[in-house]
Amino acid sequence: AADRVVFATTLPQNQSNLFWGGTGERLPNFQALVGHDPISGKYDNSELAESWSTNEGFTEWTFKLKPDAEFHFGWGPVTAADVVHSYELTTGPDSTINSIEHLRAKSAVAVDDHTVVFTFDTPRTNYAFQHAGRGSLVIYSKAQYDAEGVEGYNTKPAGTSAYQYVERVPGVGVTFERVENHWQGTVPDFKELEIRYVQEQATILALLLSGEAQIASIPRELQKQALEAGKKIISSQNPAMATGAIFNGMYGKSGDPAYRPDLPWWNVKVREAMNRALNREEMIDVLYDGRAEPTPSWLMDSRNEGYVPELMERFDEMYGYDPERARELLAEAGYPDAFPDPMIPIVSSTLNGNPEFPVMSELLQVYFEEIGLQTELREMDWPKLGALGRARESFMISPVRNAPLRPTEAALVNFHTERGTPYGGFEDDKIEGLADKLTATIDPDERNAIASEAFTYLFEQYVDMPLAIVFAEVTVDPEVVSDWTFPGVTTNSISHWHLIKAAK
Amino acid sequence: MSLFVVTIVVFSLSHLTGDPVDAMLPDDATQQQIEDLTKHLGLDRPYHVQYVTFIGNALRGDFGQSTKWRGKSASTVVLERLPATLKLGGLAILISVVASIPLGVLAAVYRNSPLDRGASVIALLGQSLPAFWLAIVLMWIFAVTLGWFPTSGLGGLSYMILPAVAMAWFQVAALTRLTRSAMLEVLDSEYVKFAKVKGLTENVVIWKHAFRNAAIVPVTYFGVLAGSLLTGSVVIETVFAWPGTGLLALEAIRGRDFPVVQFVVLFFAVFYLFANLVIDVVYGLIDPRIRQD
Amino acid sequence: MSNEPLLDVRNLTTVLDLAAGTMPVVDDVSFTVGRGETLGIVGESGSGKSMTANSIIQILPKKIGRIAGGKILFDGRDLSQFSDADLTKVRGREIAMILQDPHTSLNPVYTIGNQVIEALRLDDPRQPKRSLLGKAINVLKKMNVADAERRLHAFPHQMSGGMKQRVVGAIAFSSAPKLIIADEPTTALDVTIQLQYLQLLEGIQKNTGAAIIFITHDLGIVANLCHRLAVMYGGRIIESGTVKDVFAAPSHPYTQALLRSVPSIDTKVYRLYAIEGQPPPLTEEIAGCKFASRCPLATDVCRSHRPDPKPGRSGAVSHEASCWHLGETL
Amino acid sequence: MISFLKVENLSKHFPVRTGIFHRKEHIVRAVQDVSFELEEGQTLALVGESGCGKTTLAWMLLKLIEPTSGRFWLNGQDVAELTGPDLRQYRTNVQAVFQDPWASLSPRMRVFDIVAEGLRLNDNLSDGAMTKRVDEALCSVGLRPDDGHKFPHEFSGGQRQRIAIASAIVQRPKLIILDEPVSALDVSIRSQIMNLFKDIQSEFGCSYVVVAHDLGTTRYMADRVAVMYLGSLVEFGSTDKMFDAPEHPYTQALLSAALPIQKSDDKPPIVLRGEVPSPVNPPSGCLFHPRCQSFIGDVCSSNAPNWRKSGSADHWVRCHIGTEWG
Amino acid sequence: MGRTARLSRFMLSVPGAAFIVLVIVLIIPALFADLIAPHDPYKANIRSRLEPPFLFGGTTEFILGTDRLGRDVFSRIIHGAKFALGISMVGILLGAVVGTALGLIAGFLRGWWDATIMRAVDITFALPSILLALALASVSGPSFELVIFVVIFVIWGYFARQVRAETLALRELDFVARARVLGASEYRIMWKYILPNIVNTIVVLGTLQIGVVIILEATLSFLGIGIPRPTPAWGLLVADGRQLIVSSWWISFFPGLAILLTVMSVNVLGDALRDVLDPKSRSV
Ligand SMILES: Nc1ncnc2c1ncn2[C@@H]1O[C@H](COP(=O)(O)OP(=O)(O)OP(=O)(O)O)[C@@H](O)[C@H]1O
Ligand SMILES: Nc1ncnc2c1ncn2[C@@H]1O[C@H](COP(=O)(O)OP(=O)(O)OP(=O)(O)O)[C@@H](O)[C@H]1O
Ligand SMILES: [Mg+2]
Ligand SMILES: [Mg+2]
Repeated sequence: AADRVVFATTLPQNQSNLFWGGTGERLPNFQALVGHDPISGKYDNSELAESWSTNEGFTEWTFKLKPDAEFHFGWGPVTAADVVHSYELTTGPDSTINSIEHLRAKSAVAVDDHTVVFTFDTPRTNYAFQHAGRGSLVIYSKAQYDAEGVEGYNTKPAGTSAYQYVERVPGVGVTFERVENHWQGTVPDFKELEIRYVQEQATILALLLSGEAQIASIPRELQKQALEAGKKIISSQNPAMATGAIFNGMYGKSGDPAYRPDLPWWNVKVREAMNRALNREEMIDVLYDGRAEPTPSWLMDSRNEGYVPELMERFDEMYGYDPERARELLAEAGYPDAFPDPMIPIVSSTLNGNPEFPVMSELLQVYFEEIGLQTELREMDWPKLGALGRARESFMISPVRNAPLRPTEAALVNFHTERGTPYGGFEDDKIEGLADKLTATIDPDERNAIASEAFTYLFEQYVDMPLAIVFAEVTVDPEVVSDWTFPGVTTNSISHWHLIKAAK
Repeated sequence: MSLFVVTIVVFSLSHLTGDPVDAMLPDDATQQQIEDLTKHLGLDRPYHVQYVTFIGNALRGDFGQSTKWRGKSASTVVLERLPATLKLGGLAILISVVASIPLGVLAAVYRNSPLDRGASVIALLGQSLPAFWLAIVLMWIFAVTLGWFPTSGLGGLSYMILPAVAMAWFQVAALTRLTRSAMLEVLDSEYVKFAKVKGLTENVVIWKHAFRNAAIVPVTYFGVLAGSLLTGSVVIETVFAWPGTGLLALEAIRGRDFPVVQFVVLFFAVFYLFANLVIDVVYGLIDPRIRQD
Repeated sequence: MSNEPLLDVRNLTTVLDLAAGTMPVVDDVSFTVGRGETLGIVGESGSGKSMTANSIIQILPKKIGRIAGGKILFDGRDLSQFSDADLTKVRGREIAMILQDPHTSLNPVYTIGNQVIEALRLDDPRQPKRSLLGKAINVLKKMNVADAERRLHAFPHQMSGGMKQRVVGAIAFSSAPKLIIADEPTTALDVTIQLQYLQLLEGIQKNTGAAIIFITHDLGIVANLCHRLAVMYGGRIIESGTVKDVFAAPSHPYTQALLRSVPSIDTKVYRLYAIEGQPPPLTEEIAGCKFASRCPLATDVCRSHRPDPKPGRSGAVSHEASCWHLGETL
Repeated sequence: MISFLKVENLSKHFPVRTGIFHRKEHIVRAVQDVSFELEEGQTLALVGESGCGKTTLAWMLLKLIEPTSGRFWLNGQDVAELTGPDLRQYRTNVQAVFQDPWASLSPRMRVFDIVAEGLRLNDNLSDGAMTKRVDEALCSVGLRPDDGHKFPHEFSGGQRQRIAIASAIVQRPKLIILDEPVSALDVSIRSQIMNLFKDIQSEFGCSYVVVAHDLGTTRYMADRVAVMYLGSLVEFGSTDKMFDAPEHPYTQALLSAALPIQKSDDKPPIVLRGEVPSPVNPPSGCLFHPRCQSFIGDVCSSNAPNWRKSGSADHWVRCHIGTEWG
Repeated sequence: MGRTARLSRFMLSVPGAAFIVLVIVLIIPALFADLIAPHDPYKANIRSRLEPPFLFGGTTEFILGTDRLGRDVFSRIIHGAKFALGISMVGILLGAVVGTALGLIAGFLRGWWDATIMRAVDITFALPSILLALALASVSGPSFELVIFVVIFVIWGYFARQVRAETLALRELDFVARARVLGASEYRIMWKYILPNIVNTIVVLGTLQIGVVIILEATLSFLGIGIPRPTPAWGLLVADGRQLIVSSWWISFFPGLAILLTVMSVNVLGDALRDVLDPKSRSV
């Protein structure tokens, strides 16, 4: 069985080989233009682009392809036409992929066989991210499409990585095999790789413990049981996500019809009180078995623009666990008597890959009640939450996660402006102004300053309840898998399949 | 007529239960993206137009493209998964029948004996344990701890045994009770008495005369059985990662893949109604009183 | 040997073990049936007629019913000592039984032919069914089943009650039994059909020489069909004798009352004799005569002591009645 | 003089559907052109074999089912046209006792309520008056007023039939329809109940229409007898005449099939051929001809006989024998 | 036999034992949860999370251990009884009322009513209720109302069918004819003659449905569409602990046991009740 490795994970949102069919995981057989360093997570040219460059105004991005890249199954070399073709598919009308607006360009043109140029109206300082990171463009073969149409992608899509597609069994999983003589010379340890999709966490654990799967993505709660059975945990090299809870529904831009200042959490004292009600150490213990690092902001990351290291130092003083102070703050704010509806709805929702969300909601409730807040737990599915956000009706508090490698600009725009917001987090004129300014600015230092100002402002306003930076983790059977180096910064935080190392 | 109402229910499902667009789009979708997709899916037309289109297409077996399983029609997605459910359901029915019919018959014949009491304990346990709980426990005991069977997934007989047993569990209980009480009633009848005084041996009396008549009751239960196996498949398939229609339905609903949800629900309903039709025919075969003209 | 009765039931007691206690449904009953003889058993509903019959052939309610005492000597063998397997050999072959309700006596899901042939194959179940078709038609014809060939393929629900009862009879007589127990075979039939049936029964009995135990409510049938008569009350036989003797000189007050309470069709009466009250429930333990509570002649001794059978008022040898007041008339 | 109860050409046809998909429709001629008259205080017996339409006829008289055609009058009033208070009056005037004492009393009602139901529905009585009437009725049938508090299951079959009778007589009806009121009872109980009916008749002067297939009961209870065969009357007349000199071959066979305890003569009984034909497919001509022991030829199988008056004033037969045809 | 003798005999019988179990597991906790439960069922105590039960290395403070938030499993089970009892009572009551009313109408009035109502029953049986519930819950979110709705949806048909069947049989009985002879209206006949005679059936069916409903609720909770958190409903407790079934088995084992015991006793009692009230009918 050393020839074969099975990775068991929860059901993905997108169960097709068509990457643009949903916010999804990138299958191991595909590559994008930009790669990541397995250890640092930095962009590198380990995938299809040899190099990339931009003009001064960041309105034109040029990608040069590696000339020797080859599609599987003999579909020929990778050319600029394949990139343009893939770009068109991915940004088509039926695309339901995340952040598609950030990928979309004014034009995408193949200048020659190995050069593609993307042009924009406005500066795009972070455009390389769209070709890596949350990986929004994977390269399909145009030749295959021309010959077989989309059906060909469905049955046997050709990619370019060291694993090639074998088959997908509906509802079960997808199998890949090692490419012999891969164009990059990559030789994965395992001849066969299977990704097995399983709905129930307990079942995933069972698969791992019974030896039917050798790698499993299971919540930290269950890892203990796996460890006891001699399994091993492998962490990503970098943090994979930041988690916290956010105050939804603060539509504070002047003139916004959705403005609702009567919400208890419009009062900054209440927000501070709620933040101070949380015993973050305990929460990290419960939710992540202690294996996560506290963060002062769930959007800010040291690898991104605008990082303000001081926030971490001020964190304890401003956000530290202090129920006493929290109660005082509430009293000062006049809670509950001064509020027309002092009830605070906490939404508990399940999102695949985030098993801790419901527990987090319950924890929030516990801490809030401790300081005398009236709360109400509501269960809701994720789409509903998104719909409420889009309708600007999301008046509640909910757990949230964010991949820290999302560039600062995208993060700020998404969560704190009217422009790209499903969440309806905190918005006001000031933050909106800063975000607009950031978009318009191209000078790196200036950008950094604007972003820092934004983060500091958000921090001081207590606009959310940051909790922790979490690493991606997989549990492996050490008798089969000895190691796996992955940066933890891609689509589902897991990548670099070819680096799964066999034991012995 | 029933079908017509079912189609309405199925159709309204998509409108009662919120916008599929919500589920398909990423968290940060733009207004433009929403409108495009809505149009793309034809969701911007009035309900009755959508319904007529729906029925028209449904009659041609076309339920539209799955929104979650890109590039496949809803019917393909469902039918692809159907064999798995049918296999599992079939095995579960087989287990239910093989286990419960003899048990029920013998319990009735040896009424109040230890066997009868054993049967009623089994029936009681069967009706008192939630299936998902049993499923998890079976998996832990027989797959993880003892390693006798694979824990989950699609595969041959060994893969099917645990889920089928978990699925059949309740049905064994129900069928045992049903068979037993039907047998008791029949054993009390004059014709069984007459068969006995005719000088027939106990075996002939029980199996030829009593059972054939008592079987009518469990047979009528098969409609319910077929229906509840499909519904039960949601839970069992979830736990055992068995890629059947139940698991599919769950995923489809979570992902608001309405073409698929509609097809599954309609399919389940039609299946149930059809199963009952078949049962009516079988009923006629067993009981000549029904097939008289 | 041939003087010996075909069936000699001695002190038969059958009890039912019910939740409420043990109930003697047949209480120390003795009677005989000679070869070729017809014995009528009459009595109220619940008086234990069927239980007596069922005890003989031993088809008592499973687990509840058991023979608690007495002997059932059939052709010299004590059936009460027989194993199940031995009984199976007696049933249907030497003793046949016809049940009350023709509509429910035949299995609704099998054809008449199937059920007749099944009985014909008892001795050799391997005999092919085809070879028995002719025989099956024969036995049906003997019971005057019209159109026998076609009826073989009919299901019970496609036939009338009278016809079904004939099929039941055909099955019962197919093995030339020595004894036929008929438990109210005509109660469910119309009078004109009943008459047809009784005639048929009489004819066949004459031909085969079978003895019959005929259980009925109808004293008219007993008068016309039976040689001898046993009257049951509360699980006991309170009077027995030849039909002629008993009808001419009913000795037990119950028998007397019964005969007088039946309206005649020949003469107009203006007032019927009415036996007041109800039979006591069998669960009630009664030390004395069971009829005492309804009997106008009852005295203390009736209520406290059980009367033994004594010669009846006809003076005939076989005429017996169990009453403390045999000398008195109602 | 208006007769008390006059029935004219009453018929009832039931449509029945058979076949797996209920597509075949047949007509069951349960009652066909039945006419008779009854005087006040008298008892009419309907006799005939099972399925000949006795119950159907009785139910039409009770207005439980509507006749397909034909009419009947009670005290000169056309019953079909009764509405409102008149219908209510009819309901109090006409009562019934059914065959099965186990099925004819609601197990969930106390005896008192069962008996009082008619008074509640049709009379406006004070509680006291109602209790008095119910107690009287219970006493009339030989039960104690105390029994009113009990439930039906606490009584035996005979006693239940008494309760049913009490509830039928509590409104002092003029006509009581008895549908086989004693056939479900034990022989030793029957005579009690039959005597009770007679007592009630002499006490209240009501009339009975009694359905019976036991001829002894008929002779004992009835002043007049109507013999039914396959939905039609075949002979009608006074009881004594009918029993002593039956004219219709069917009546003769019926009487001879009833086995008497003491045979008065040695005439062999008349054994009819065949079975009762189905009312869905009645024979042509005289309905009885396929089984008739006195079959006299084509006339029987092709012509339906008409009513013919026999000897005495009030005896009617429907048979070709004795007519100019025969 | 005296009253006390009868009572003690009942208590020693199987149904008697079932009754006692039911009282201990369901009724008393449901009625006196606040008095019995040693802890607040909602109160988390992170420091004592995942404590094992008393006999398995834990302390007497948490005799059945604690869950992942440190809530006392025992107290949660006790409080859960309220919901088990409440949901089954309300659901069954409503389901029985709807089913009985429609079954009565169908069986008594026949014709168009009968056809329509029985069609409706067919449809509710044909539609996969769990899937419908899932679909509804995906929008409205799980709620008590939804659970009750599903319960009614699932069980009313059984009541309707059974009641109709009995009504059909009862309406042919002579006492109904007699009521008509007396001039009783159709409404009165349904209400005073038919209904009282099917009450037993309804009670028996209702009792037997308690188990069905509790299991249904548990299944819905398992799928995440049952009673919303943090309510300590049994099904939710089992569902919550299912992932930790190996390491912290007590979280879902004891609520599962409570379900098992309750459903078992209810079924035993239902059977016993049927034997007493309605000896002829058979059950599923
Ligand atoms: N299975 C049983 N369980 C309990 N009691 C029974 C059972 N079978 C018969 N009995 C009782 O046994 C007694 C005798 O019944 P049996 O059937 O012999 O009466 P019967 O004289 O044949 O009455 P009928 O004329 O009504 O057929 C009755 O009181 C009856 O209630
Ligand atoms: N509702 C009905 N629908 C169809 N056919 C019916 C209906 N009621 C009665 N019949 C038929 O009408 C005929 C007469 O029935 P009815 O009950 O009046 O007979 P009966 O003389 O009272 O018989 P019994 O002596 O068995 O009570 C029978 O063939 C019966 O099957
Ligand atoms: Mg009997
Ligand atoms: Mg009748």
